[in-house]
Amino acid sequence: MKFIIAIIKPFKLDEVREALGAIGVAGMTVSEVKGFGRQKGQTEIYRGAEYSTNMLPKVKLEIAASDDIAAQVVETIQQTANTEAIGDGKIFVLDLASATRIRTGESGETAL
Amino acid sequence: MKFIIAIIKPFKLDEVREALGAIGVAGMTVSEVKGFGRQKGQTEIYRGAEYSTNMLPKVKLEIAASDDIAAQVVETIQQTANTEAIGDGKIFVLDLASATRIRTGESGETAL
Amino acid sequence: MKFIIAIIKPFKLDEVREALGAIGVAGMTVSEVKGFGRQKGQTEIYRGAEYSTNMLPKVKLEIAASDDIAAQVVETIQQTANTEAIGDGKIFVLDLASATRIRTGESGETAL
Amino acid sequence: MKRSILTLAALAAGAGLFAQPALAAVPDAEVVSGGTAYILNTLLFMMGGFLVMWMAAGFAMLEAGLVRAKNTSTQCIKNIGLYSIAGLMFWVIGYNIAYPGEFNGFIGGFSGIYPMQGVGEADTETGYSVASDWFFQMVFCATTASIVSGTVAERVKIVPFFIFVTVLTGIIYPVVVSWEWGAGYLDSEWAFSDFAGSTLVHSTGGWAALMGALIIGARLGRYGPDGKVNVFPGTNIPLATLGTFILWLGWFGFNGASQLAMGTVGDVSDVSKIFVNTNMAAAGGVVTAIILTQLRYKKADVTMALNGALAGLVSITAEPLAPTVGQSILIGAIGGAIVVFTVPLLDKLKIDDVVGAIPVHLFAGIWGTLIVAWTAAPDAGVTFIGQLVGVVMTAVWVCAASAVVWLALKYTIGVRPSEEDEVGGLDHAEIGVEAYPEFARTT
Amino acid sequence: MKRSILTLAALAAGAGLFAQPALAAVPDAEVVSGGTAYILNTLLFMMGGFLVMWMAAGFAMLEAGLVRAKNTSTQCIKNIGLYSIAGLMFWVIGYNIAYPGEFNGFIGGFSGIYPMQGVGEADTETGYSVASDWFFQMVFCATTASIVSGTVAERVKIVPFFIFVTVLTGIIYPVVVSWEWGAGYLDSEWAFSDFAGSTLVHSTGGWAALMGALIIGARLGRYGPDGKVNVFPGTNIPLATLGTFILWLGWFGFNGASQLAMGTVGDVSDVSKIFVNTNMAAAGGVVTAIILTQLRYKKADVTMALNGALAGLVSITAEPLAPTVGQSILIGAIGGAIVVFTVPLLDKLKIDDVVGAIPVHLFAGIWGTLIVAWTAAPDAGVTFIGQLVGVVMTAVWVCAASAVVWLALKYTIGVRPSEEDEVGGLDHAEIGVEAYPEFARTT
Amino acid sequence: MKRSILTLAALAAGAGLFAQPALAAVPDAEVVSGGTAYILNTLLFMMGGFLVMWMAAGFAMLEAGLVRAKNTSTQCIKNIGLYSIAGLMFWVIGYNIAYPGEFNGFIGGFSGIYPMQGVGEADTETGYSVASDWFFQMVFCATTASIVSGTVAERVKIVPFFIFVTVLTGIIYPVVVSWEWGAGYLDSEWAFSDFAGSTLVHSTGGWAALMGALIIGARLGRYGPDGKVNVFPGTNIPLATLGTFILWLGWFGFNGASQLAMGTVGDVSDVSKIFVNTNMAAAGGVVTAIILTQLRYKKADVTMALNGALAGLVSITAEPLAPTVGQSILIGAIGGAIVVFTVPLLDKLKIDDVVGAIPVHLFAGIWGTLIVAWTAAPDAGVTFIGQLVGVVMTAVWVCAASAVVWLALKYTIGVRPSEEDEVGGLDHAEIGVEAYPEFARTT
Ligand SMILES: Nc1ncnc2c1ncn2[C@@H]1O[C@H](COP(=O)(O)OP(=O)(O)O)[C@@H](O)[C@H]1O
Ligand SMILES: Nc1ncnc2c1ncn2[C@@H]1O[C@H](COP(=O)(O)OP(=O)(O)O)[C@@H](O)[C@H]1O
Ligand SMILES: Nc1ncnc2c1ncn2[C@@H]1O[C@H](COP(=O)(O)OP(=O)(O)O)[C@@H](O)[C@H]1O
Repeated sequence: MKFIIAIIKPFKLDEVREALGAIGVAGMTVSEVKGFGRQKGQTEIYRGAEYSTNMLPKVKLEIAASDDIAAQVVETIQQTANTEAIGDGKIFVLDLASATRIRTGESGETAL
Repeated sequence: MKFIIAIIKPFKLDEVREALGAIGVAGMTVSEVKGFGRQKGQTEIYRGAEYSTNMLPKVKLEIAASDDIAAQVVETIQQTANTEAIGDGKIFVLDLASATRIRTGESGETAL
Repeated sequence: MKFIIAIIKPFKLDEVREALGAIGVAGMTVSEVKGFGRQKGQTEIYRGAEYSTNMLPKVKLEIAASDDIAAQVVETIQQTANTEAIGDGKIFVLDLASATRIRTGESGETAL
Repeated sequence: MKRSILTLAALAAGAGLFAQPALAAVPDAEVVSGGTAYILNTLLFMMGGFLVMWMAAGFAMLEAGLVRAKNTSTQCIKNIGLYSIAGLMFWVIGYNIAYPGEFNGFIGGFSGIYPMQGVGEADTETGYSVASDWFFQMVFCATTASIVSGTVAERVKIVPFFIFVTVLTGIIYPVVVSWEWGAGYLDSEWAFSDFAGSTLVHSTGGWAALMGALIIGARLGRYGPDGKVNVFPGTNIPLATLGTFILWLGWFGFNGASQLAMGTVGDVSDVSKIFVNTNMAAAGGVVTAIILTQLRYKKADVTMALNGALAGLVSITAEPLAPTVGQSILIGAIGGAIVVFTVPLLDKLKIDDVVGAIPVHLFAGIWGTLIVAWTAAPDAGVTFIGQLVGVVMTAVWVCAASAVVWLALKYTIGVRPSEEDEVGGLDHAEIGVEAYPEFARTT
Repeated sequence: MKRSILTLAALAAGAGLFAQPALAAVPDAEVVSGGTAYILNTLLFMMGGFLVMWMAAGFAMLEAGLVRAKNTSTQCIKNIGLYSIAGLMFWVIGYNIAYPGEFNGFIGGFSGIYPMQGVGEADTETGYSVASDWFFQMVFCATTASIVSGTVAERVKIVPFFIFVTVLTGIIYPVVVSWEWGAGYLDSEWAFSDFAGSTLVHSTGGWAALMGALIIGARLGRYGPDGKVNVFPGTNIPLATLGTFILWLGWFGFNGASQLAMGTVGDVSDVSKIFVNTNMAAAGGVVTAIILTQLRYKKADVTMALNGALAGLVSITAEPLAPTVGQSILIGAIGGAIVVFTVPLLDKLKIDDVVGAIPVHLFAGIWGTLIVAWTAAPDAGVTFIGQLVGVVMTAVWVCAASAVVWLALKYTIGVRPSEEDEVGGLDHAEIGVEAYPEFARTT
Repeated sequence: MKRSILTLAALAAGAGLFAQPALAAVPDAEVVSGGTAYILNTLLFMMGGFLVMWMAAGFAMLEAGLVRAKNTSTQCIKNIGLYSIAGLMFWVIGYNIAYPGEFNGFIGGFSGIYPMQGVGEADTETGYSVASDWFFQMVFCATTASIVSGTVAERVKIVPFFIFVTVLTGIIYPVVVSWEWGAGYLDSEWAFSDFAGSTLVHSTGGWAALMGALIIGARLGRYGPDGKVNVFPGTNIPLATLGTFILWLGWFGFNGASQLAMGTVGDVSDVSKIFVNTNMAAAGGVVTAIILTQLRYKKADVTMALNGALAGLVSITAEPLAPTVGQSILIGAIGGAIVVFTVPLLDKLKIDDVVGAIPVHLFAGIWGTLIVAWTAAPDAGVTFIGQLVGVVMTAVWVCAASAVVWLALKYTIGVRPSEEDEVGGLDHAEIGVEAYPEFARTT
């Protein structure tokens, strides 16, 4: 199993979730994060003083997926979240040693 | 060492933390996330328009644990966070390559 | 590649980010978390009732790094975030199976 | 009914008595000297004026609470800006258009800047200080503009918005006022009756807002394909609640001081009756909105309750004095019901009204204006047709004029921000100051 | 002291002068004509009325700030709803019960709907417009209900809450009022004195709240086993601060206009003295609460400072005119101290009062009422026993009646939401609108 | 100009008429009886008083909105505490120093506690209730203190802050007032003119704030090495907007009631003229600030628009009656411009003013005071030099006295929290109550 972490632009969330639903991903966990990368924040003025917000709002998805579909998940995210603009984000894949469903206690791929 | 990620219902947090404390888990990191899964959000009405909040508030725990107690940590969470209702959450276990305590620089299991 | 997760004190964020920039880390993802550990929260009084805030605000950094610089990243964080006070935080390193840049679809170390 | 140029009959009753004590026509308990009446009339305008000025804050809070966080700073600056512009424009040109004196009944009074009184001067012939009257009239003008800002929130750049407000408060609104309170066509030909402005103020704002909503279009992503309505919940409900309470409070000034006089026992009694009716209409609107949403959706939608209060207030505004308490409650209750049913209706029509200003100010305003035909004193000569003519004339003029301005802006400097700016929020694009920079936001 | 039916003595002094200038008893500097006095009295009621109406917003903000985010929309709708219901019920039945005219001294006045005055009518015999009086009395009724909503927040469904408010404002409160301001038993038999309502309004609300807290029980998880108190911090302190300032402002109307007249130089002077005393009692409450929490806990608890202000205000409300400034400060300061000591006490007793309304309105209300025995003018005939009788009678009636209503609700439609709904927040379960949907919340 | 001891000339005109109807000098339309004038004057003070009291809430909200979340509860308690302390101190000692009667022109009036009037007493010789006057003067004193709290926010412990306020409101401010409104040196020797307190209130607060900012130093990390300014954005912009609207509303009382009388037709007319001018100056300030920031930074900074409104208000405060409307707009507009240019200037000088109180209250206050030399009535004898002397004397005294107090505090109990406490936020360290405990905060 794989543990996939994707950092995407916030406004792409709904689209990505629907695309993933279409390929059979039944669950995911989402959180709000701030990203720091090549994309530079805007320079803002507050009361006459300039400042740059170099941390940009991003959304992080965490998806546990079976080895079978992991590649497809990555591809789907990469294509759906892509705007061809800098700052579109990253997808990281880690190995997942085990998964457990709290409600039933079952583990392994059936827990996903 | 293992890196355990658990997604649970928010109101179970205190209970789980106490149960983990009882089996010797000294630390953990908690964050607020939104979950998407089998459990469906409520259908709400706002100004006459229906909408469903399919992202439900969940809490994510991250716990680095030695291999010895990792299984026990998973079991404890599974049992304490269980309400037997859909949406109780998941526990994911990843391999942890190394851990370092910032204050002392020490690493390995003593850093946990 | 490594996936480095660091929990640090919030006010150290800027310093750490600058130090990492200096050693060539081009990106990272930051989120706000609550930490539970050896450091105990303050005991507060609210309307005559005592309560302890045992969850302390921390910042979590997630950094995907090539194997080459991973050790240096850990060391830099450990040194910069260190205040020699309890609660300075932890650095966890996990193996990263793959990384993809959404914008270009390229993967591997060039995606970081 | 004319407004602003107070007839001095009542006043004379009190003051005259002093001059000719021999007459003894006024019972002791009703004696008020001329100077005292002047002071009390002026005081009514000043109190009414500051209460209505306070409504500007009410609109600001209501709207700031109902937009999304990323557009909140923009909504704040729009509201303080529009109130300021309204004041300036009403002085430069608006007041003279609204109260032109002798004119053709349709438009007049382009005599320019309004001359305020000098120090120590008192216009005892009008029976009140002209500056107090001007102040009171000016805050009504600002209210009209506030209505628009709520409907078109989250998708209009500030510069075109402020330009629209400039025209609205300098010309569009004053022309409507001149027809009725300025003793023009509607007043003289139709005995049209609009005590405190259900049509003149609220519908005018509502029509201007409607044209804005139509010409500017809905917020990005608001209406999906197959009739799907995407909900963008308001970001701060207590703020919206506060705004509503502020408006409710301000409305005592809005309606009460529209009696235009409290220098006689009769006038002050009427003002207090207006207070009661105004309050009860709002209460009727709230209770109706709560009951209807509870029955219809099994939940009591707080934003509808707030809109219900305002709809009740708008409904009673055209005639807050004549109705009995029971009638007032009913009028307000129907206003509340109108809101509950028309808010979703607008969504069906894909008319995107962020705060519900069109149901509240336009629909309830029309309702309140028409019902005057039944509640007005029989001898007032108010007819349903007369009321309808007033509603329609206002609609035609305000829609036409507003459309011209919105379209002109659209095809010159542009009204909407770029898609990216709209998605990122106007606060980033236009103001540079986030409303709540420290609070993490959910996706 | 009777209220509402103003004695005309003072008025006559001024007006009479005019009628019989020959008397020349009133010095020039005190001459006020009858009509002028009527207007000024009416104006006092209207100003007092809108200031007290504004307190409804104050309670809404205070409570919205002190509940948890998940119950904030509910608290908003409860507050705007209760204010509306209070107005309707006080008209349908409440006012006539409160001011029954001739009656048995305990309960009367079931003559139904209150007839408001007609257009242009002025009741010059009473010396003020009856509509203004009704309005002023009505907002007091609403205040009583506001007090309850704070205490029982976060765990009462809206329908039973609104039903309770209906009975409270229609019957329970008006009966108490009839005993004293309606010239009933307490007024005639005991010379009980409660100038602006420390007992009639504040304690009545407080007792009703206390019964609610007892019968409904504490919020889930509020009190752990071994006496552990779990703290649920208020979600928005600036909002609670705003609410307190609004209440403070409104209190000038609450106490000041309870003078019931400003048509004579003496009356208006007394109103201004009341302003001063009211303000200073609040100041005393704030400073005391800050000092005591700073000394006791090494931190100055802002919520206690806010409660301190309100306790000071409640304490002075029973007699804001007679005390010297120094006495007023002291009375308010003791009110502030009462809050600091009794808030934790209620927690020990597992009585869960979300906003501290019981310490503020009930305990400080009793304190304020009893101390009148010392501060009242010697010739007023106020006795400690008389004051105590008033306090006890109010307690017995309000507790009994409230308990009946709360229990009836509990065993019929139910008062509390399900555990799941309470944990998830009433905003989800009952309103469907989150108060702050965009802000990520900490666990 | 003297203040507080109203000259009775105007009053007598009306009242006298009654006494000697034979004179018949006053036209009917201006007749006001003595008692009526007394009541109306008193009423003006009471209304002005509660409007200015409400400004305390405005400052609280403005400041709570512009500090960071971690210091918001502290800012709330500071504001409610300072208002309370101001009331107490102005009674114990302040009023008598401010209005010492016969004195050396520089300092006097140490006769202790102010005796308020008794029940039913009316000081008909002064022409208004002394309690109403005291109340009105007291809220001005509180305003001065509010100004300071904004500048030195986020880095002053509450105990030293409250001690500073005690001295400021008990001594420093009253001394300044005595020179002018108390008929001292500035009034008698220089014909210095400051109608409602651009210098006496606003600059006094501003100088005290400036000394605080200098002596206490900037917030940790605010100014980086090489002139880098680190921005700490305000946490809640709608709250700051609300605060500004509250202040704007309150200012009608601040300036309007500073006419000190509305018992004649002339006076009430002047009050209404003041309303207009006050409003228009604020509007000028807002529009200017929006235009300038838009031109200069391509974005319209909402916090500057808010500051612009306040700067406009402060600018017109020294003379809100004499200018024409056009002049008022201009005076306010220049006030707004001052803010836009001096806010960044202070940052260059590393003077850390959290809410912009120094530009708004001090710089615009000086501007407003000096311009009176041109706008005042020619026969008023106001000179530029006289105005300058007033500004400079106030500067010297307030700076010196404030510096002594701040320094004494700094070297005894300490003014600043520890670095750790400042970084963690004063709410944790000093209050123990987070302002927004449930909202996750971004880093
Ligand atoms: N090495 C990294 N580790 C973790 N997150 C990263 C890393 N680099 C980038 N990110 C995340 O991806 C986001 C986008 O990266 P950025 O470099 O701005 O653009 P792009 O994805 O187009 O290369 C960043 O805002 C950050 O959240
Ligand atoms: N494949 C997944 N990857 C990551 N998180 C998941 C996944 N599936 C579910 N979750 C998380 O677990 C939560 C509960 O899952 P859900 O399917 O609703 O119920 P249950 O846990 O009872 O099967 C979700 O809200 C989501 O946060
Ligand atoms: N076992 C763990 N797993 C995950 N996070 C941990 C663990 N132990 C500690 N942490 C995180 O590290 C932070 C600091 O740990 P703490 O024990 O308080 O001090 P120190 O880092 O000095 O040992 C905690 O607040 C928590 O966020």
